[in-house]
Order: sequence, then structure tokens, then C-alpha cells
Amino acid sequence: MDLYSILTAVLSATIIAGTPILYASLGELLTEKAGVLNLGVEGMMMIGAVAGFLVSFKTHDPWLGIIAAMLAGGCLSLVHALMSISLRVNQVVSGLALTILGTGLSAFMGKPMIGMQAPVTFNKISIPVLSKIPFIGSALFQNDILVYLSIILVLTFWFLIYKTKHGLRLRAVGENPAAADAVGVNVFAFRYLYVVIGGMLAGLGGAYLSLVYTSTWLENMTAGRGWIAVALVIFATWNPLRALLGAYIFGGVEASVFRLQALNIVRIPSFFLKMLPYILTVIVLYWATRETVRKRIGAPSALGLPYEREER
Amino acid sequence: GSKQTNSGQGEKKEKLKVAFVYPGAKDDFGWATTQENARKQLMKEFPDVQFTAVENIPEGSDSARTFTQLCEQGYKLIIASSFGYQDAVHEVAKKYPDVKFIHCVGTKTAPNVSTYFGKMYQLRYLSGILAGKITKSNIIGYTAAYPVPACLSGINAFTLGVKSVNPKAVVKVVWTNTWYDPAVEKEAAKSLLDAGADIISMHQDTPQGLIAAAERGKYGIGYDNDMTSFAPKAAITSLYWDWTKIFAPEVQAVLDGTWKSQRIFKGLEVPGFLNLAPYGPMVPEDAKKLVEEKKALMESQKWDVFTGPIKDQNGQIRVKEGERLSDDDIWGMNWLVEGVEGKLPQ
Amino acid sequence: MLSVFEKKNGILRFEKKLSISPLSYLIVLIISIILALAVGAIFIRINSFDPLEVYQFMFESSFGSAYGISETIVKSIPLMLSGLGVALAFRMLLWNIGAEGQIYMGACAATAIALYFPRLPSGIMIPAMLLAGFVGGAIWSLIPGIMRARAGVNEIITTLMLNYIAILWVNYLVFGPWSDPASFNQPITPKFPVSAMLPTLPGSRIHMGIFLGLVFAIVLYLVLTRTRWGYEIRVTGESESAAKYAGINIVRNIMLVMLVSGGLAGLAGMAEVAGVLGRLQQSISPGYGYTAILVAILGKLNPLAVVIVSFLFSSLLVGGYAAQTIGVPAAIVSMLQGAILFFVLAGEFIARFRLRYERRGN
Amino acid sequence: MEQATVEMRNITKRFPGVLANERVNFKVNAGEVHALLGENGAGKTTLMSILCGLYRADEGEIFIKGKKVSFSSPRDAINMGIGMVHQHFRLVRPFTVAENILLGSNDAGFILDMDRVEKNIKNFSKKYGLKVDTKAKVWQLSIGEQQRVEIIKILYQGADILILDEPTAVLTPQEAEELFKVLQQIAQDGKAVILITHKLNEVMSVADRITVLRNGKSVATVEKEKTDIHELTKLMVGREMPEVKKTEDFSPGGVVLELKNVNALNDKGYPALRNFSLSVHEGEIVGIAGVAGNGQRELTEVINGLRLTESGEIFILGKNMTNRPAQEIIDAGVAFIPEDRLGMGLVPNLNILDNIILKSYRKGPFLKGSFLDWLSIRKRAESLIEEFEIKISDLYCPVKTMSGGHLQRLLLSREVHSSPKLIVAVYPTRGLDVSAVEFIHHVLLAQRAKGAAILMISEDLDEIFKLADRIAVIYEGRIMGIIPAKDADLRKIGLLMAGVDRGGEIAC
Ligand SMILES: Nc1ncnc2c1ncn2[C@@H]1O[C@H](COP(=O)(O)OP(=O)(O)OP(=O)(O)O)[C@@H](O)[C@H]1O
Ligand SMILES: Nc1ncnc2c1ncn2[C@@H]1O[C@H](COP(=O)(O)OP(=O)(O)OP(=O)(O)O)[C@@H](O)[C@H]1O
Ligand SMILES: [Mg+2]
Ligand SMILES: [Mg+2]
Repeated sequence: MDLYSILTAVLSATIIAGTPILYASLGELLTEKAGVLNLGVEGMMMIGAVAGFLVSFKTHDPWLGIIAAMLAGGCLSLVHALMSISLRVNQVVSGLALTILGTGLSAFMGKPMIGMQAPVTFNKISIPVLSKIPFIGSALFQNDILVYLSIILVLTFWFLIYKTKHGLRLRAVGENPAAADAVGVNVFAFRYLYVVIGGMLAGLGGAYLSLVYTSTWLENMTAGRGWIAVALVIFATWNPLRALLGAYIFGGVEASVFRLQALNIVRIPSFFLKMLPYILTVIVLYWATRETVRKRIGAPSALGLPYEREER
Repeated sequence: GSKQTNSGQGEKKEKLKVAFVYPGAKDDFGWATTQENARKQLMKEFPDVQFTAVENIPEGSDSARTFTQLCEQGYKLIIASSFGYQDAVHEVAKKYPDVKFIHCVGTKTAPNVSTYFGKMYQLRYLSGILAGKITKSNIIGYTAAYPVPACLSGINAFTLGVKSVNPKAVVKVVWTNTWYDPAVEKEAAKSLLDAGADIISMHQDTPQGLIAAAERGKYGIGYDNDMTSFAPKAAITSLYWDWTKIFAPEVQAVLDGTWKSQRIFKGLEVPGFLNLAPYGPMVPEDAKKLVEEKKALMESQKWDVFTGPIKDQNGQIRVKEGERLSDDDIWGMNWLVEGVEGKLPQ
Repeated sequence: MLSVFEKKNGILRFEKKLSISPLSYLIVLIISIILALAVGAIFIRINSFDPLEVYQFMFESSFGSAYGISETIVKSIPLMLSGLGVALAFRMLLWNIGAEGQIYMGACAATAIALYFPRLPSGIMIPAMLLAGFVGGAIWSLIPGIMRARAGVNEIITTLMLNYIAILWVNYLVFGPWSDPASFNQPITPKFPVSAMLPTLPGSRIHMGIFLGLVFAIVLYLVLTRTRWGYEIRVTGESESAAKYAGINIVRNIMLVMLVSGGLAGLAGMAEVAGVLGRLQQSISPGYGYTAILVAILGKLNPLAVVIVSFLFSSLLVGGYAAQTIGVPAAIVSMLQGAILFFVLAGEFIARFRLRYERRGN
Repeated sequence: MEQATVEMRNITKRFPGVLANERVNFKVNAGEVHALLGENGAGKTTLMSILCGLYRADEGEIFIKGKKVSFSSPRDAINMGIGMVHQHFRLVRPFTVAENILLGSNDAGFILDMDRVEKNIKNFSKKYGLKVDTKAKVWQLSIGEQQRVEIIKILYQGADILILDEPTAVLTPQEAEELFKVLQQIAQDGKAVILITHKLNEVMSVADRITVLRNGKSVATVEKEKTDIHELTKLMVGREMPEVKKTEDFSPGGVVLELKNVNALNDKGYPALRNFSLSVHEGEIVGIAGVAGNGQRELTEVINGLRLTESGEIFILGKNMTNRPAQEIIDAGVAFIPEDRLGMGLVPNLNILDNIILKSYRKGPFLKGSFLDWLSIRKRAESLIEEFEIKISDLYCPVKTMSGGHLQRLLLSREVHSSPKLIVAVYPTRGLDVSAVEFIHHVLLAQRAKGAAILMISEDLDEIFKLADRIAVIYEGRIMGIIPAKDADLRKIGLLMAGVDRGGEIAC
């Protein structure tokens, strides 16, 4: 097999592997833009994976599955919103609790689904003309609709955040909620909204894993992708476009792990190859932190801090 | 269920209780499911015996406690379906000498501990013949969980089967380091397809390899259960177990009071234990015939897969001309035959 | 402030207190457990079991017999040790959620001693393994610690990523270089020599690790409340700017605290392999490191409370596994854990309010 | 009689443990500048926060132009034409001026059209003479400029009731005067302007009417023409103001603190101190005057080892202490009363015992081996509480529950107890009431008498004039001039604070 087709195959696998991380990462990014840190991404992805699978298994309609996954992720994130925004619980603690809860709940709900095969899935859609572009065409423009949707969402949210008044307000809520509040922006509504949107996207990312990526459900099937998504937000310096790049980098690594084995390119034990995404996360995080420190690009200033009007 | 004689007589005698213990979910459509199917069948065959399944018992310190609790609850036969239970099984077995244990692929037995596995490698060899005949690219992919003897003997037998009909073909192995992870298994299979494989064989618990092959219009061979329904067009066949054939005599022996500790390592000679699912349409007639021939040889135990000469990956002779590998050597196999592409961790 | 309802001569209102007392926290904890059990009951019902029966069975298996209690204690050891480590780090707002990986690395380092120096007498072997376990876990937490202290890298993510790496590393060892030749590539190391096993209480599996846990809990409690260093940790955890102002070396303390935190988790791993398993194998911890986070939080980061909470949690786990023998899904237990935590978090908030009756017209 | 634009009736507001407003009545008419006068903690900010929808009153009613209203959020108040410039500006620092202004307005549709908005803003700022660079990021602006942005912001929202909370605290006297002109012009436009302050001379120069709050209650509303400073003081304090003591002549000893050409960066990485040189002698108080944000914070941090210098040298008692760790500087006998007493100087969630040893836990009488001796710490705490008259309900409850004045006493007591050689005091009396201020001044003067060198940073020129032996003016991180207190006058200092040097040129 020639290098050319191997590379196209890797590229295509990269996008598939990167998509669930992209959804989750975009969701967390939006949540953090509003000043809330939600470390429960892993849990929300799991609950999304199981809910999506369950519903599409029962209804034979993948779209209903997607909607269910988003609802499930959204509901779980609502718990976090309640905890962190209204009850002003430490957000790290609440997020960790969410992951634990999501893991348990998904395992419970998914019990009867273990080993089942999703009856339906999303078909690949070739975009005319574009999919004929050599090399990248088949990888980029011959995908299922959720891949396109993820890219559309990235662009949409990028536009929303940086080019609209709504986005201006969102950023203000994350940077300085007191300032936003004083000019009549409803800080609580924004925070609730974006925590829930973040949860819905994480749920969607989870559903992509169970419905499209594998068409099955398995306990703990997210395998740390939720945490990688959280790390990616830092790498992305809170910019959706860079999150896209980051997610595909990770997709690429994931896609390469077995291909390096299969092609006998590197002769290191498979256990070490499997460590790659995690090692890369640490390295990327280290690099991104230094970069953001050097360039003084920070997290939204109010990230992780609860807001209360009558607090001094 | 024709042979149960004991159960009716002694009213005073307690009902026999048998427990199956699994490290993961019992209905995982993989290894545990093969045991579960047997359990369900046994329930029909032995209506007076209680068969319980206990799932999600980690292989660490929790297993010993679970076994103890089962002993305390009056279970007299415990089927420990994972190698990782070995220490716990032996620890608890010592304390409860009247409880019988049957432990999967264990490396040692005790007066009340048997070990069990089957000669699945025989079917692997047969499916290797099919693959060798069908492949066009002469690259055959094999996803395997861990480099444990069960996997290694399977890979080796498969490769020998392939080579017996197609010396030019190679078998590429990818280690997934998991028994059960759909995403990983699919990714592994895809990477083999990308590397030019046109058939995927697997030693894994999910049908993902088969499904990945089907998506690319290539072929695959299922394992553990009859997985052909997941990809009817792509499935060459599926190699599956029927553990009822092995466990039923054990249960009966306990009822009869004739149970003996032993290493249970049976193959095609036990009718119905190891099975090939119906062939897919791509299987050529001559291959079918060849398979039947070899199968008959193994059923009659006249011939077995690991009959020399066999070289390992380094070209060293492992089995001399005319010799046959002992069950012990197969049970503990830790090398790969010539023609396998892929490495063992050192 | 909310006025609830008004009467002729006064008003009843919710008032916010600034902090909550240990007693009201205890009440919150108990109510939360009850509420969580109630939620769990719904799910048990859905699975068509009788919740009361299941709970009773769980309770009996963990407390109902000497064996049950001893097993509960055995299981509380890793939770206690790693929970103490987590609590220490959280005290300084270092979110070390990598106890799981640190457990694996501690176990791995201790195993190295037992495998490479099998002939050491137990008087040297055990201390050497303890030290190795501590160092193994400590190195694993020090990596994120240094990255956090020197470059401000988010330790939540790095510690977590190192969990996955540690587990794969142990996998590599038990399948590869350390695999027991007698077990044909099965993923276990050879059995430890007897000299490498922690002594146990006669007739039970309770091993020396429990004393380790208790001693460290007391030491840690004294360190935090009585010593200079403990004072520095408390100040830094409460206010980094005040710590800087007081001339506290934060960078050094971050590394030190992470080191000890991981070291304690490493000891938990050591205690598992040398106290219970007798060898290193693939899955030495079914998530102790994650449960330890809950234990630390519910123990309000107080070392003495961690001891109690780890015992309670371990009984929940033991009961949970026992429940599986009667067919109740394992997931119930992790759900109960999550639910308890949420109820406590919410309860703490609610406990901060009190009803007060206020007379009108001063 | 004409309808009052704003009328607040019987407003009551409680905070945990505090009755901030008690049956307050307050009325403002259109076209007037109305001063809200009161001591620190009198409840002025609370009252206005209720008016602008930020806080909710526990009891009472609000009428706007005769209509009864009830605000559940600032949005509601904005819709009624109420806008407030808060004491701590509420601006999003990484945003541009235009973005900040746009944030609250209903102007512009869904998609941002910054060009158009910027044009609108420019028209607006021309009308009121409030010059701003719309494209500049807020963090790049001086405090005075930020205030202008705040004012434009609320005008842009269409407010016709403007509230300004202590706007002059951050301005030079000259800037304050300019601001007053703008405010008067706004009032002439028919809008109502409410000015919160506790500075009497300001009230007399700009207000039309004055409402005085004391202890959360409204004590009187008077017309400026019919009152004088004396009466207002009495209304505000409830008693006669004490006479300001003049400092006795001093005979400075050796140099304790010396800074030579120090350069340092701020958090954003821009120069905050530029070739800063200054020395403070034994028994001398040097006051640093300047508008907040001109490098004061960086100066104190550099001296106390909390920020690295880029270049230059710092000597303490003749020893080079440049870029030494904070610990060594503490050990050298430097006491530091930081600006943020609860955030930096004290640990809010720890108790008084823990806080007492913050600087001395490392050695000395409190340490036995490596164990802390809580008994002697307790004794020390009790003696300090007595000596400094610190009010605290319980030795073991967190210090965050103490009032501002007593927090400052606690902090000060700890810092001076070690007989420091040098005291760096930042805004030592900010937010405190008269008696607390007096007490703290007394302590500082006593330390001076004992031979301590004191570097005092204050935004209150009166305080500086009262205490300092020499006054140094800081502007954009440079010393504009150092003047012996007896030669200083308000106008001169004001000009220096604005960056106008003696030659009349703008320093850059
Ligand atoms: N958010 C709050 N929480 C608790 N107490 C508060 C809060 N805001 C104000 N207070 C208390 O209410 C009282 C009135 O405070 P307020 O800020 O209104 O006074 P002020 O007149 O504006 O004083 P200053 O001149 O210092 O600004 C004070 O005792 C203060 O401590
Ligand atoms: N954030 C807060 N939460 C709860 N109670 C507070 C808070 N701030 C202040 N208090 C309480 O309110 C009372 C008044 O506090 P404040 O800081 O306004 O004092 P003050 O009136 O300014 O007095 P001082 O003259 O000491 O400055 C104090 O007794 C304090 O315990
Ligand atoms: Mg005050
Ligand atoms: Mg105020």
C-alpha cells in the first residue's frame, strides 16, 4: 500500500477521531467563556453516549438519539449550573462530582445495551466537487453529517462570540460579571445558558462516539476524551477555531496509534503507543500554558468564580 | 437434560448452587456471553440446580471477598471466568475444600480447583485456510487483545493455516491491549485495512473488526460468538464456543460426587464444543473441502495444528519435523510463528 | 435576604451565616446519605429489586459479621491513604486528581524492590518497599507539581493524564519485562517472597497498612494544626496573596505538598500489592484514587475525618460488591457516591442559612 | 410643586449583621446636582445600589417621575433612565472603550458594527467634552479616562438620572474640577445628577442640594445656599470634628530605605516604575501623593520583595535588598500595610490567632522546635486586642467577620508590634470612619517618634498633609517632585499629580 493512500486514510481517521473531542471541547469553551469551569465533561460525554445510543436503539432514529444525548448532557450540566451558579459550590469540586455521577449513571442506564449494535447510523455524505479534490477531498468532504455540523458549529460560535453583540455580552460575563450585571446583562441567564449548551455539546460528542464512531456502547467508553477536551480549551486559548485545530491534532494522534503498529513503522511496545494521546496532552498543555503566559492571553478573568450581586 | 439422576432423591440434600463470576458485564457479547449462553442452557438441562451469574467483580482484592461470600452462601461450584482471579481462587479454595472451582486458563490446579480452556486454535487454523484462499492482497489483519497464550496460539494456528494454502501471504498483528473496547478495536481494524489487509481476523470480544471490514467492502472472521449477523456480507465465518458441552459434565460430576480436579483443555473431539458459523458467499468450494478434511483429522485426534516443522519469527525451529507440541506447551505458548508481522512486548 | 412570612409583630426570615459548625455539617452529611439512598432506592426499584432488602443485605455484608467488618477495614486502607494525600493537596487548592495513577506507580516501585531483591530479610524489605512506594507515587505527583509550580500548568489535567499513563505502564510491565515466567505471559508478576508481605492481623486480611493510615492521619493532623509547615499550607490554601505577603515560598510548598500527596497515594498502592495481592497485576485498583477524591471532600479535608469517611465509603463499596452477588448492578454504588456528594454540597449551602424571627420596631 | 424625578421612601436594607439603610428617605429633582453625603459606612453606596437595581431593598418604595417602580435587576433601572458610575469601575478591561459602551446599550443590531458605534460615541463625547479614544483597550487607560468611559457609557444608555459614587477619590484636584463642570452641564441638560461623597469642599462647590446619611439613616436634606461646612460636618458625624493635629518638627536620622533608579513592570508587562529614586530616613514619614494606578502598587511590591525589578537597586538599612525574597525583607524589619487588607494582609477564613502570626510564625517566641506554641500566641493575641482595642466576638471565628476598621487595627497591631525599622503603609485609613482614622494616625505618629521610617501612600491629600514630613508625587511611575510638607500647597501638588512639572510641561 502506498504512502499516498495511507496518508489520506490517516487524515480521514483523524477527522472522525477528532470530532467527539471537538464537540466536547467547543462545549467546554463556551461554558468557560461565560466564566464557569465545568470539569464534568467526561461525565456528560458518557451520559450523552449512553442516552444517544439508548434512544436511537429503541426508536431506530439516529436523530432522536442525538437529541436525547444533548438533552441528557444538558440535564447533567444543569446540575452543575445549579451547584456552581446558584449554590456557589466550588466549581472544581462540583465538576468532579459530575464526572463521578455521570460515570455511574451511564453505566447504570447502559447496562442492557452492552454489546448491542446500533441499528442505524449516519451515512457518509459526499459533497459534490469538493470531495473530488485530491488527497484532502475524500477525507474532508466525505463524512457523516455530524462532522459537517461540528465544523459549522465551530464557525457559527466563532462568529457569535467575536462578531455579535450577544457574543460581546457573553465575553463580558466571563471577564467581569459585575460590569456586565451593572449594564443590565443577565449574568445568571448567560451562565446557565452556556453551561447547558456546553453540556449539550459534550453529550453530542459522547453520542458521536457511541452512535457513529463505534455504533456500540460501553462503560467508560470516553476513555479520558472529556479531560483531553478540557485541556484543549487552554490550548485553544478560548478560541473556537483553534479548538478545531487542537481536536484534529488529537484525532491524528489517536488515528496514528494503531497505524504505526500496523505499518511496523516504529518498533515500540503497543502500550507505549497507547500512551501517546495522554503524553501529548501534557506536553501540549505545558506548551500552551507557557505560550499564553508569554503572550498574556488569559482565561476569562472570572473563570471559576461565582458571582453574587450583593457580595462585596 | 437426560442424565440428572441424583437431584430427585435426597430431600434432605440441599439444592446445588453454581455461580459464574465475571470481571465485566455478563452480556458483553464477548467472552462472558459465551459463558452466559452456557449458563442459560445449563439451567434448562439441570432444572434442580441453581445457576447464578455475578458480574463486574474486579480482579484485584475484591474477588477474594466475593468468592468467600459465595462459599458462605452455599455455592458448591464456582466458575471463575477470568485468569486474573487465580490468586483469589486458590486462596479461597484452600479455606473451603468442599467448594469446587473451575478457573479460566489458570496456570495451576489444586485438589478443588480445575482450570479450563479450549483448543480454539484448531478453528483458527481452519479459518486461516479460508483466509489464505480468499485474500487477494496477501495481507491478512489480525487484531489481538494481549500477548497471552490464548491469543498467541490463535495467531500462530491461524498463520499456519494461511501459509498452508498461501505461502506468500502474511498476517499482520495489531495489539489493542483491551479485551473489550469497541472504539479501539474498530480503530485497530481500520488501521490494518489501511495497511492493505483485505481480511480481518480477531481475538477480541466485540464485532468491531468485522464491522470495520464490512464498511470497507472487505472480509472478516468473527470470534467468541456467532457474529456473522453483524455483517452478513463480510463475514467469512465466525468461530464460536458452546461451553455447555464442557460445563455440563462438570456439574453432573459434582452432583454425582465424582468431580475431580483436572486441566480441561478440549477441542474438536468434543462434538459441538467448537463451531464454525455458516460460511459467507465468498468462500470458495475448494477451501470448504480442505477445511472439512483438516477438521476430520483433528476430530479424530490423528493430527493437530502444531505439528512440526514449525519455525518462529526468528527462523528458529520450535517444533521439529514430525513432532507435535504438547498441551502444556500450547497452554503456555509465548512465541510467534514465522509469517506473523507484529511483535511481542519484551 | 428573603422574608418568609410576616406576622403582626414580627417577621421570620432566612439569614445567612458566615460559616457552618461541625455539628451542622454532620447533620448535613447524614441527611445527604439518607437522601442519596432514597434516590438509589428508586433505581433499585426500577431494576425490580426491593430497595430495603438490598440495603439491608449491603449493610449486613459490610458490618454484619466479623469477616464483613474486617473486609471493610481492608478496603478502607487504600482509600484512607490516598484520601489523606488528596486532602493534603486540596488544602492548598492543588487539585491532585491523579491519586489513581500515583497508586499504580507506588505499587510498581514497591514491586520492583520485591522482584529485584527477593532475598532481603523482611526487616529491610518492608521499609524499603514502603520507601519505594512512597517515592513512586511522589515522583508521579511531582511531575505535575513542578509543572504547576514553575510554569503554572493546570495540575487537574496533568495529574489525570498521568493516571492513564501509569496504568498503561504497569500493563506493559506485567505483560512484558515483569511477567511471571511460570504464568505464560499472563499479566501478573511472580508472587512476592513472604518477606515482602505486610504482616496481617491473625485470621483476617487486615494488614499493617491500617496502622500506616491511622498514623499518617494523626501525623498529618498534627502537621497541619501544629507546625510551621502546616501553617504555611493552610495560609497558602486560603489566600495565595497573603502567603506571598507573608514571605511563604509558594513554589517550594506546591512541590512539597504534591510530593507528599502523591507519596501517600503511592503508599496506598504499595499496601495493596504487599498487603493484599502479593504481586503486581493488571488491575490493582478499581478506582480507589477517584473515590479518594470523594473521601477527601466529604471529610472536609480534615485528616481525622478522612479516616472515618474512608471507612464509611469502604463499607458502601463492600456492600455494593456484595449486592452484585444478588444481581444488583454495580453502577448503583458509583451513583450513590455521586449522589451523596451532590447532596452534601447542596446541603452545606442550605445549612448556611438559618431561620430567624425578628421583632418589629426595635 | 414639581414632581421629584427620584423619590425613595422608607428604604431599609440589611446585610448579615448590619443594618445598612434604615427607613431612608431621599428625593432628587431633575436639573440638579444632588450630593449624598455621609461618613464611611453610612450606607450611601447601598442606597444607590438599590436605586440602580443592583440590590433589592428589604422594605420601602421607589418612585421614578412619580411612578412606583420595583427593580429586579439593573436592566429595569436602566430602562427607567437610571445609570450609575460605581466606586470600583465596572468595565471589562480587555475590551475596547467602544465595546464597553456598547455592552449595555440597545444600540446596534445583532451583528457588531463597531465603526458606526464608534462614530456615535464620538459625537456624544464631543457634546459633553468627554474625550476618549474609542479604540483603546480599557486596561490601557488611566483611571481618569476610565471614569470618562463610565460616564459616557451611562449617558449612551440614555440615562437621565446619573449616580456617581465617590468619583473624585481617583482624580487630581484639577481633574475633579473638570468633572464637576461636566456634571453641571449634564444637569443643565435637565438630567438629575447624584454625587456620592464625603468631602465637604466638593459638596460646597458643585451641589445644589445635599442629603446627609448617618449610620444608615437619612438625617437631613438641605440646600447648599442655606448651609455651611460646619453644619454639614455636624450632620454627618453627629458631633464636632476633632482638630487636626500638626506634626511636630522632626530630626531625621540615617537612611533606612533607599531606591536608586528602580524600573519595574506591571502585571501586563508594561513599565510601571521608571527610574524611581527615593529615600526615607529614620523618624520620617514620606507621603506618596498621586492618582491611583500610577505605580504605587508596584512600588510597594518592589520594596517588599513581591515583584522583581527590571533594573535599579533597593537598599534597606544600607544592605542591598534588590530582588531578595519577601521573607528576607520581613526579617530585615520591614512592616507592610497593604492596600488590600483582607485580600493580602490578612487571611479572611482563618481566625485571629492564625492571622497574628502571619509574619512571625517562622521564628521567635511562637515556635518551639518546629511546633507552634498556641498558648503564647493566644496570649499575644489577647494583649494586642486589649492594647489596640480590637473588637472581635470570638478568638476562633474567621477574621472576615470583623468590620473594616477593626481589621485595620488588627493588621496594624501585628505589623507594628515587631518594632519595625521601616513601615510601608498603603491607604492606611481608606474606608474607615473618623475615630478609626484618628487611632491609626496616632499609631503611625507614635512609630515615627520611636524612630521608624514610614513610607505612606495615600490618595487622601489631607492625610498626607497632616502626617507627612516630605511629600513625593508620583506620576506614571516617576517621581515628579519631592517637597517638604511645610512648603507644599494643594495646587502645586495637584499639578504634579497630573503630570505637569514645574516648568509647566507635560511629563511623558
Ligand atoms: N454587600 C454587602 N454585604 C455586607 N455588608 C455590606 C455590603 N455592602 C455594604 N455593607 C455594609 O453596609 C454598610 C453601609 O455600606 P455602604 O457601602 O453603603 O457605605 P458607604 O456610605 O457607601 O461607605 P463608603 O464611604 O465607605 O463607601 C456598611 O456597614 C457595610 O459594611
Ligand atoms: N461581607 C460581610 N459579611 C458579613 N458581615 C459583614 C461583612 N462585612 C461586614 N460585616 C459586618 O458588618 C459590620 C460592619 O462592617 P463594616 O466593615 O461596614 O464596618 P464599619 O461600619 O465600616 O466599621 P468600621 O468603623 O470598623 O470601619 C461588622 O461588624 C462586620 O462584622
Ligand atoms: Mg467601613
Ligand atoms: Mg460607598
